[in-house]
Amino acid sequence: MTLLLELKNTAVHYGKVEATRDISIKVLEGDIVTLIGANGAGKSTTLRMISGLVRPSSGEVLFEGNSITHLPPEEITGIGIAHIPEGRRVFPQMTVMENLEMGAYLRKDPKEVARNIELVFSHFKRLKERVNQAAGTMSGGEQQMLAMGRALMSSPRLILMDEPSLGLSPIMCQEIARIIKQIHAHGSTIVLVEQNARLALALADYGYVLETGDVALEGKAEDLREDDEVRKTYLGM
Amino acid sequence: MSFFSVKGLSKHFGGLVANNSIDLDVEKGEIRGVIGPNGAGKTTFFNVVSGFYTPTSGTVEFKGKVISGLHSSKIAKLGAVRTFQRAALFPEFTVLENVIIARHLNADTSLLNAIFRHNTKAEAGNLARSKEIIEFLGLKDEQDNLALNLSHGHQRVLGVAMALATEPELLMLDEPVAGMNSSEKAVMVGLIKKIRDTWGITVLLVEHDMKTVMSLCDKITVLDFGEKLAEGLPEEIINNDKVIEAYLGADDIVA
Amino acid sequence: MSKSNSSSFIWLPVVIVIGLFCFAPQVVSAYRLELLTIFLINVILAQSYRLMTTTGDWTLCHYILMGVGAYATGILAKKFGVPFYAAMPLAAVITVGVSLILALPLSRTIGFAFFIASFALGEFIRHVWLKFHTPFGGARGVNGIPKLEIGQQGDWYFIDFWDSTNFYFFTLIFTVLALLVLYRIDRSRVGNAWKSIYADSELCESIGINVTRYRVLIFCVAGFFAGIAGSLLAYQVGSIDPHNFEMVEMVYLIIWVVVGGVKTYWGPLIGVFSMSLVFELARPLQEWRPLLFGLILILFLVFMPGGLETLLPRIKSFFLGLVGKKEVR
Amino acid sequence: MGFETFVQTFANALVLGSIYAMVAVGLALAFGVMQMANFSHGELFMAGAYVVYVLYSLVGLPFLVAVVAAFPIVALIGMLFERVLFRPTRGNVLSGFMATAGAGFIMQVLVGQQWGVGLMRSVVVPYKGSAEILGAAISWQRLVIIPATIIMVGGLWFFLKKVKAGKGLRACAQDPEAAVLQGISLNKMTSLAMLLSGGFAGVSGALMAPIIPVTPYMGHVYGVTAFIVVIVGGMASIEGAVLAAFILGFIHTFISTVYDSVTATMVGVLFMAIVLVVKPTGLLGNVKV
Repeated sequence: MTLLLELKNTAVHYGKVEATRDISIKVLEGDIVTLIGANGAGKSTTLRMISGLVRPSSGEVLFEGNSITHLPPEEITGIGIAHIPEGRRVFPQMTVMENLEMGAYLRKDPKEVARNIELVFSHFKRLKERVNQAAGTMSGGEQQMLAMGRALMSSPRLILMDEPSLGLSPIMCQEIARIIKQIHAHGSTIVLVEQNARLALALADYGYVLETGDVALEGKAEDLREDDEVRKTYLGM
Repeated sequence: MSFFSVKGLSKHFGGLVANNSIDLDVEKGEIRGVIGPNGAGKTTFFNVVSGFYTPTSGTVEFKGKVISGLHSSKIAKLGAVRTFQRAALFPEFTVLENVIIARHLNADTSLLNAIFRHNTKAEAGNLARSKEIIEFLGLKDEQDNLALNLSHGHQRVLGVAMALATEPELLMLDEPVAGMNSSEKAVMVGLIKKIRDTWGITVLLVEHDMKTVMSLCDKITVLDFGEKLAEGLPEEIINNDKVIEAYLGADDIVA
Repeated sequence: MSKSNSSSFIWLPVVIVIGLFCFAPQVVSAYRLELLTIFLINVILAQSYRLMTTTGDWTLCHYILMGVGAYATGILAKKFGVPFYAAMPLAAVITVGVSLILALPLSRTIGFAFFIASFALGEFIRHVWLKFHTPFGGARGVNGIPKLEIGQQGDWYFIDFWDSTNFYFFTLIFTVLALLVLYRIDRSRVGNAWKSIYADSELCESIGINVTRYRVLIFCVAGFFAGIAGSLLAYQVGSIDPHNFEMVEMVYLIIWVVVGGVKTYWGPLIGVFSMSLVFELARPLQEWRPLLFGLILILFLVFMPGGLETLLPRIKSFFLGLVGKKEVR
Repeated sequence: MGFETFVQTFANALVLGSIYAMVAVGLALAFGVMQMANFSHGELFMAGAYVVYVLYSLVGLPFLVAVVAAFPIVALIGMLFERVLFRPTRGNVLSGFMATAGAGFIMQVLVGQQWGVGLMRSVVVPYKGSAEILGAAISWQRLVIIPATIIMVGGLWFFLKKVKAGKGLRACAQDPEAAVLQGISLNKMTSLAMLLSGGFAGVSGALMAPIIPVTPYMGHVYGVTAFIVVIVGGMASIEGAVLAAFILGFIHTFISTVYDSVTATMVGVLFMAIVLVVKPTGLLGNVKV
């Protein structure tokens, strides 16, 4: 499999505060790669750096071998990386349909967009029932689905998901996990950031454990699942 | 009557029920942990009991006095003080100055004093006490550094130091070990125990990190979907089926 | 804040500057001396405005508060014959009262809404002056405010403040006193509480600082000094009208503090001094002058957002180098 | 107040409310998208009036052409504001606000030096005569403002709800970071917002040029009123701005007619203070700023 995304020794500073220190990550095309770790370990920061929302203070981000380290976020979206931010961040006063249209903002071909909307509705039946509802009035799970659908509208090569299970009921978590698998089966590569390590490792092919801005551990997801330290620290056993 | 008591506490945001009739009693000198999975309503709960939100219904009582609905500055004055999950501090003051500022409630804050400074004896007392707190929490070496230059761990300890500077009887900690590495966590756990053991201060903490809660708390309350799910000693909680399900319920998610 | 060394370093230039101001009447013309008096009044205004900004509440009605002090003085002195030693404190108290009334709705807002609302409420007061001919004199304002005097002609202690040198020294004393008091407040626990509110108002609440109370308080304290400045202005110019307190003047006040900076106590002093100098030097530009000031304001906001005071550390280490001392921190 | 006077005043209030709405929506739009607060919004209004003065009174083009031309010309000034003042100070609302105060000074001086400071440059009324409605005579020049506002504000509404770029603007206003993640360029959107903001101020100034004295300082009152309008309406809310514009238009007109204009301004400010005390976020606002 080809290497889709690579982070080389990236560090991010917010002012003087070090958010991540030295993170190197490889994502193979077609994989689900997960970043797990506690609050403040630097998971979200790493995603934000990939999508250009924050700039690394050192290191490099390569997408298909090309450096995207200094591209502005809107161009990074344009080359096929979609980021589903933490807390979903749908546009609350826009309808479901408008939110999806925003996801396809950079696309010029209306036919393609229409086809894509149908694809999204096939993944998320619930969204279809609510096309004209304001996104802010929907439940947390529905907003998560909308955020995922919106990301799919740009037909991305790589999807970055930040804590999709945050604040969702176990049933809704299962639903979201099922959809992630479905999207993956459709051929998308996914980087999944999760605090729910159990869920993340169940879904992923490969995992990185972050701790206070460093990669503390990495390995195949099934190996991490069996790792004693990981079990104790992140699975609470 | 309990030292600190929450009765039927509910908090709604529009249609969203973040907390639903939660009861909780904390005895004097206890270290109580409040835990729950993501989105269980811990933060809302914390913000309501510390006076940052007004509850939709229910009351919070501290030393027999209803404190819900009061300004949090007033609650601090009554002796219940909170810390923050983020590193909350005054970045451009030194560590010592931060703690001295936090001795607001124990100082003469009149304007006349501000202009003429005739009450220097009390300020000398505040300085001595601030230094004592700083030393007690192991920040002595950082005393003269600007707060913004501290490590994350030290910044969080400074937050606790500032809370202690108000001379509280109840210390409410919002995720005291969030974002810390394991050695920083160990230090914080030790400090919280020491605060209770030395000064007899009651501690109520909301925390995400299971290991910390288990090793630190006398008693644990578990929230899930805004409601109280369970309450008991750490060993009871860890073996409680409902708790396991709430935390790990997504076990066979990907079946 | 480092102690001994730097503070002794600070006080030496302060004494020199005060000495220079005492010496000024010997060398400058009467016209220049009046400009210098206005400058001193502006110093009080700018420094009290800087106090206001320590909580982050940049009001747009500070100039109006000065006007309140001026109107109160003018009316008390002219219509009621109140002597200056009663009129000045009364004017300051009235300004504090007005500040308090304004602070009540304003403390409900933060940030930008605060800024605009303060402006609108200031305009309200200005319209009150315009509308009510008794006692404010409408658009023509209050004219012929009696100059202040100490004693009467013939008394051995008689001082006539029609003499511009005498009034200059009178203003100088008030300016030095006001600066001293504002300096003490800035360094005090209360001053630090205000700065803390700017840094993190939630944290302040949690450690027992009542944020609303302190925001109202700072409004009143800053208003007090604006009132004093207005009082001095009324005596200096002898007549005031609503056009003296238009928005333009507030923009100039903002230019002073933006150019100087507000983070340190010295920023506004540098700002008001340098901009007053530029203002005088730019007199030949006539109507083009506002353009110059607009440009200065923009350039500072874009290229030197901290103001001239950000150069202070560099100047300080230069002078420390001259006297052979090493910087402490 | 007799019936005729009432009708007359009512119509005048509608006209004034329309102008306020047209001026204020631009301010609310710019603030909503990237918290750009333009202190010199009134000077953009003034610029619009001067476009009419130059193109219609001096050059002799038709009035309508001059009004239409005011849109792109003042929009360009708005874009210049964004590029030179707001973008370098992004993230600090007050800095941008104060910088535009400086820009206002500059515009006043430039216009004053070019076309005179003290003179009141009256523009000859192009639409003479008046319409008789329910016995009251209302000049065409004023009346024409109402359909103009309906077209302009309606056009803005259509743009924001139906056009992709307009939806992009709304997305930026609701969540700039999420908008960027969809590939929407924040710089383009802030530019667009200030373009529209300037254009609307320009057209309103242009329409008012034959009605009020044209001077370099004419914008001040309208700029201030626009700010009061957006505070009452809720800083970033366009619907709120329109609503508040008409409320203040009625307050100002009726009180001016019955008492005087100074009282009217005072009551307007007092109304704003009451709204702030009762609902600090404004009538239709939900963001605390």
